[in-house]
Amino acid sequence: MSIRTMLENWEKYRTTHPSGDLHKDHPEYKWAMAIDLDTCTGCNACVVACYAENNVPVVGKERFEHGQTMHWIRIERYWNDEDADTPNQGAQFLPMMCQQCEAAPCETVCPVGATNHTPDGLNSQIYNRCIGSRYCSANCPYKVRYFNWYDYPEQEIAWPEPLPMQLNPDITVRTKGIMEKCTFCIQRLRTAQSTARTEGRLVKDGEVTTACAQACPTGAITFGNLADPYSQVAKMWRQQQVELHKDRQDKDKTGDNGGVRGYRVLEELRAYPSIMYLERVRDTNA
Amino acid sequence: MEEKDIRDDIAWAQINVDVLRSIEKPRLSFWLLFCFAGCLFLIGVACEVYQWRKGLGVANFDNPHVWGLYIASFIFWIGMSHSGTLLSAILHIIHADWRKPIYRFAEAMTTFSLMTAGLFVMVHLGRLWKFYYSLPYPNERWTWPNFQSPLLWDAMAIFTYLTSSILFLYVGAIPDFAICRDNATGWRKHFYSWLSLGWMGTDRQWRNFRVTYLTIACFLIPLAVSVHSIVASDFAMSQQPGWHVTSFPPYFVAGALYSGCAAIITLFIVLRHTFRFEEYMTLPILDKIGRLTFVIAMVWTYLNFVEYASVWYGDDMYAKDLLIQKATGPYSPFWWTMNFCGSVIPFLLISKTIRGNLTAMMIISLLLNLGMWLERWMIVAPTFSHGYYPWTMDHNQWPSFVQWGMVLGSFGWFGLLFMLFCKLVPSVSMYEVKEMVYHRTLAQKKYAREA
Amino acid sequence: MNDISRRNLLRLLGWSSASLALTGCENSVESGVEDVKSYSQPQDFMIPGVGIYYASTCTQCDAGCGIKGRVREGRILKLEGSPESLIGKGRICSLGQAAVQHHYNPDRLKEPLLRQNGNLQPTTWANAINLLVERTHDAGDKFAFLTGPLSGHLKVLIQNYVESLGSKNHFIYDPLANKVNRSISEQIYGIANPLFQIGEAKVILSFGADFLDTWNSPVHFSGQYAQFRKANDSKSRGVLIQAEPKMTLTGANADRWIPIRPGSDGVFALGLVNALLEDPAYSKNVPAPIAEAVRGYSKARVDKEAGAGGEVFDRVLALLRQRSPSLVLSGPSAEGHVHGAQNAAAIMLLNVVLGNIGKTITAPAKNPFPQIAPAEGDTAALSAFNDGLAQGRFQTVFTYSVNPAFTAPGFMKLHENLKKAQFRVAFAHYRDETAEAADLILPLDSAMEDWGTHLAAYQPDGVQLHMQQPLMEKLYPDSTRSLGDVLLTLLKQRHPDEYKQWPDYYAYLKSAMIQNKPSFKDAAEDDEEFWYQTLSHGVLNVKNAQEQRITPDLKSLNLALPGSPEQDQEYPFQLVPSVRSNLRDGRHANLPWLQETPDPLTTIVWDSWMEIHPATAQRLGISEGDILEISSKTGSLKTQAYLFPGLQRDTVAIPIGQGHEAMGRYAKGAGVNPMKILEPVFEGSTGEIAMYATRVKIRKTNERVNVVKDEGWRPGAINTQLNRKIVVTMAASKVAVFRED
Amino acid sequence: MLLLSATALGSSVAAAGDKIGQPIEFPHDIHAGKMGINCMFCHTYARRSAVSGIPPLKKCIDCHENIDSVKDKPRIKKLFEYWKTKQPIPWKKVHDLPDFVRFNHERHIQRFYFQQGRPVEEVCGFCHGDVKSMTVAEKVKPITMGWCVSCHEQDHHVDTATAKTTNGPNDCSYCHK
Repeated sequence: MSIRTMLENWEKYRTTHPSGDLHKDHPEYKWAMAIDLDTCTGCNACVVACYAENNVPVVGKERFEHGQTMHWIRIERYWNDEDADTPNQGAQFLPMMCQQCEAAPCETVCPVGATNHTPDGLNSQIYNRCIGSRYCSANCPYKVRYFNWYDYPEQEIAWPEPLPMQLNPDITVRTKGIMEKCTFCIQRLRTAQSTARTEGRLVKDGEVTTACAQACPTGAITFGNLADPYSQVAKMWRQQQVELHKDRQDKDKTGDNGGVRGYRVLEELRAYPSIMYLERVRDTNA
Repeated sequence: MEEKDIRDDIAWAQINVDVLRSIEKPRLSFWLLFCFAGCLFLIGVACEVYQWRKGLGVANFDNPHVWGLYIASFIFWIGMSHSGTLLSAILHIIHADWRKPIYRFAEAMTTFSLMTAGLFVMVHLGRLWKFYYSLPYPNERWTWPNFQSPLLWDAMAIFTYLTSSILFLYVGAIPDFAICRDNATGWRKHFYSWLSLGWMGTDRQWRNFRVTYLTIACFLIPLAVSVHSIVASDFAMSQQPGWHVTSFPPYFVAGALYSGCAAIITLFIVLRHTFRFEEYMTLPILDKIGRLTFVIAMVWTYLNFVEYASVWYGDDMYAKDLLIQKATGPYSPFWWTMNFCGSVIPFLLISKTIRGNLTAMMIISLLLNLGMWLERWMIVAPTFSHGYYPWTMDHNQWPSFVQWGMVLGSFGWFGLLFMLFCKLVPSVSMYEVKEMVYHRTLAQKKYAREA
Repeated sequence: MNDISRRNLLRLLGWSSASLALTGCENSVESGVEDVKSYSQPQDFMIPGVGIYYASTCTQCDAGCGIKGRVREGRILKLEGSPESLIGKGRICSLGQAAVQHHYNPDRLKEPLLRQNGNLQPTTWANAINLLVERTHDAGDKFAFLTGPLSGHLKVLIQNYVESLGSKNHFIYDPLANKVNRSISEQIYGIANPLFQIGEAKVILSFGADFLDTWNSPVHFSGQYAQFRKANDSKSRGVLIQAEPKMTLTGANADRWIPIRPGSDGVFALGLVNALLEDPAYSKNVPAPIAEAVRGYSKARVDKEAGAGGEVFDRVLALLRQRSPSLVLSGPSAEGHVHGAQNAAAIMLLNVVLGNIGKTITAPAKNPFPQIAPAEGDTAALSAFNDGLAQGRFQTVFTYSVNPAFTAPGFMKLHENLKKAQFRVAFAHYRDETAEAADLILPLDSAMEDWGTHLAAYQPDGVQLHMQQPLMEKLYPDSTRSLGDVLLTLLKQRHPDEYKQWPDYYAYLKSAMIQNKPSFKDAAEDDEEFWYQTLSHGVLNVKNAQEQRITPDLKSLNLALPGSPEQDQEYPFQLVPSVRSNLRDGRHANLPWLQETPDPLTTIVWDSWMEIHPATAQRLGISEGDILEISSKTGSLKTQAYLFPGLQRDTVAIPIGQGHEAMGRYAKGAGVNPMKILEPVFEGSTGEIAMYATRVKIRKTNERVNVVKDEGWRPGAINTQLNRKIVVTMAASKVAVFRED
Repeated sequence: MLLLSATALGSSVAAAGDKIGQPIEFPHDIHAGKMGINCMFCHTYARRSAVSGIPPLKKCIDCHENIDSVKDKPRIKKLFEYWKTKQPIPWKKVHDLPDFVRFNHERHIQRFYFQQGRPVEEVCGFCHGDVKSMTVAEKVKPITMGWCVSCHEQDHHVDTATAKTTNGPNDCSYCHK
């Protein structure tokens, strides 16, 4: 109730740019991903896995037509301009979900602080605090936040009996007027963290992963703790010379990135996303 | 010798009679307008009920179009609110006498358009019933709103502005309430004597009154400017192409004054007719407002151009893409109409004959406000249709009848409040008009003597 | 652990809270409102609030990946891939994920239905069983059983049952069968299902084999594909070349996608063979007559007939020469023609010429259990079944795990022919088209409630037997039954003394497995322990499964390819009934998740569409969303147009799997079914339905709709990145190679 | 609007301390009080899972099979009826948090009981009240968010190597799902 708490809480909402010292920003955990676009085949396994894990409602044809779908992760398919004739090199697929930005544009603008930064570097969404001003979505460069335009649980199409029995008890079913988005399967993270804490240790690499990463048939998605230098994901980030706190990676400054494929989508907007993509590869001899 | 704002041979008693009549029996057109506004308001209410029960989907929002006409109209109404108080205060300080017959209803306009704007914030929310989360009240959870969010600044700025402009309006009206009290009977007598706070017109009261009024006026001017700057920061503070523009605050303020003046002209003509105020809301005054409007229109045009130019010559490809989209994409008709109404139409105001022609001025003022409303819409919507992210770009979205219904409803709501006000409060400030008459007659006696 | 205690173990608790979970974000602290139940007699490891994983097998397609189901409070919540399965290797596809929605589907059959005076009425199982017995006891050869591909002990039971009735009419039907491929493999390699070492190959040339999405064992291949793409010190990044008339998901991931003219795959392949044979290094691999036979296939001819010669041809040739081992795959779009067998032969010949046999094409281990070995289906079986019906040879007809009334081509008139049988029984989960046409519908347990054993037709790395076990209590304990139980009951009627020792299917399976115990790797001594082990692992590895070798046999190789067909003026377009991974042959069209998940290439949901090349569309004045009437010689249908560049110019594609007239709220009325307008064309040597041999014409109607899709609405035929750095592509030659650490 | 908010605020406070009709009026006072049985002897899941669950029927039976003195008591008779039919007892939840709250019994017990070795009465009783004095459990603490926060905002000195914070997590996402 004190002014002290007010200031503290307020401070908590404030998103500061990553300092470059991960252990100062996130002493224990910094959850991050690496997605290899060369092995992502666009098969949609991750999308359905997400529906299954996170109680994401199905909205049906009419709602989908109005762009009111709820999929937290979507597979995007792009063409090149010259593909209009013949797409010689196939299509370009990209799984896009919340990028869990370190300096997230959505966090600063929420009037009630329903979305804010967690100590483990997630961009959390507190459903029951959300009042639905949708400012976060308006300010999201990736447009990966999904709003409950209707009371989807009550819609006949979403969960007619006995489908509700499949709902995951670890995560709320969102009602109308609430913003939601990919949480990196926070319910899994919290469970793992609690177990680790009970055993007086930190979560081991590979001990917990997200639904999409677990399903991916080609293993294109790697999930882990960036604060743990020995984790797979940390290795990949190092290998790909992508640094969390930079809005322009050193390797890109020369113009030629020396065949290192790591990059982040719309990096120049200085949101410092936690998902690194690895460039799609095509063999020009073929 | 220049034309006088109002005839100076009107007897003070006559003024009371004319003005007080407006409170008792206006023309039939008043009641017609009143019912019309009522119907519009009911439409709005119906839409809100429907939306409340079904969810915001019925308004045809989607991802990425999470904002729509609600926010656009919100800015529009905030803009409206600027005319009254700001003008009244500024003109009061620079002793522009011609303000006196018109400032009362202008201030009323301010207050009510602020209330209307407030409504839009409410209907925009996904969970209206939880809106109190955004208020900074101490609670057992030790949770607070996010003081970083421009939306929160909005809420506070608007609330402050609303209260102080109500205060300004009320204080300014006290002497007139007294007049009403003295002339009224029955419940009205109680009503006005309650409002007039036992005003006796003693010297001391007048002295205090002047001081108070002047103070509030001085306090209001920076406040009014800040309010719309803050509303502008809703967009300027965000990161989206087309919004992330430094020149937004002044741009918004100018736009606000602009639409405000246009609105004054409209209401000026309406009141002049419905309440038979030909004697007080005279053509010379209209002429002055016309000139003022033209000046502000030019300021707005300049700032508008500055915005385009800075985007065009800047190296932000996203913003540039968006600008091209506005000019050529599905929004282009509205965008061009907006620029036409906002920057071309006002040139008509150069001609004195047009400024003196009521019908012409009526039409022009409505067109200007149409332009201003479109401007707000063109700021909000296109950014969603053509933002940063190519995959979610959606050029195929159109607000549903619910959104349009609420926009209509807001005009109804505003109309209702405003006309109710005119019915209860003298919409021309009697005591100040008397001052005008008084001073001028003195002056003329002086002339006569010297001659 | 016996059946009873297992049921206890799955004793449900918190059902009510499941439905209450829908109250979402609005409620507050309560007291004395909700119920909370407890297990009456739990195992120690059953802890409320903690998910437990049970191993089982995915039955969504015939790949047979091992899965682990997360069970909480007695409810199956989610499926994950089982790392112990050599097929899935811990991964799982969208189909597998959605399996839980079959289990919880609101439209599942909840009681046996019997047709009485025209319409289906609820009846009892007892009554149903009696009916089955009396209608079959002297059926003999007048009895026919149509099933999908089978393996494991259910297959044994079904075969024994059909046998016990003295009938030979067990038809195994698979609408998406790759029978042509199997028979030619049999002929050339001597093995129907050789193993394709995709991970080892340096270059893959695939003729319409959509191995990443719908072909054979997609999840397994996807895993291999990841290795294939990875460059390391030992091997460079694999290059994928896909030649096909309509871009599949695999084609969309190719380094070079070649839109060849439908059916010209063989020509293209022989062109390459011919070019390669000029080099003695390759010509030694083939006998002279073959070299003679392919002499005619010059680059020019390939260009003329396949529409893909010239520079493209040279590139492919060069790659095949430079990078070895390579792998050439033959897929449905090559085989679905009258001369499909010749196409397949030509393509496989290419493998022999390139010397891929033994390197990227190897033999699977020998399956020691011929009885429970997988029985794969084909479409010839459907024709045979249909003919039997048409001639009125079948009086009593059973169907299981197939929906012929939906998947059979229109020209077969199967729906009418079914009526000729007096007694039609459908073992089903839903009231699908076939069930609607039946006299008796028997509701089966869902895959999450049933027992079973599975052997995969495509089994990499040795022989592995997958167990299927219930992941939760039956939702409708009294009304659904396991097919195994039903068959046992029926068999007991025929041969009581043979089968009386097994009270139910569970007991039958258990004893059968324990019998085979010796042939499994590190099986426990004690039977019960072995059984427990079996269930907890879900897979059993066969002890020293016998290795096999491939010795290619090029004798009696038929390479007689027809010349390019002359332009058909009346029906100018070739129809490709493309397969969508998430709907397959339509058996999953009633799963909301799969309907809502956008098709990867078009991103369209909840509907059908016709893909047409932008240039062709422009020529015909067709734009996206126009309702088109597509008609072949045998029929016509209407659907929306979608402009799709991944097509050979005179080809149009309509995905199969939609267009259900029954099968519940999610499937019914969504889209159209192109199978209904297929022409009666059959593959020459195997008699398979030639799926890709139908020609159609297109008429633009004046109706128009918004195409419901996930990609944004922007002017322009195709969806690009507007030069924004979203998906970035790098040339393989540039990529830096990192050593695995 | 204010009225709206008032009602909304009001609804978030649940009635405290009222007795709830349970299928069997379970005497905590006898078990925990007279007999002094450790809470976690029956509530065995609380230390291993986020949800404490309800003791399995088997737990009751294992003891009461051998306690002949009370076999004829009506409550025990009822208990054995449930056991015979293998039906779970439909208890009513007494402390039922909203669906969007993630409260972790395990963490609290592990920390305060096992790591800090505080008496079980204190650890469990802090939220569940003095159960010894009740028959069926009653909700005596508000267990509203404010009440949780009153602890989580305070500094608790903890002298174990593992615990990194001096108070519980204050981040929204730890308790809200």
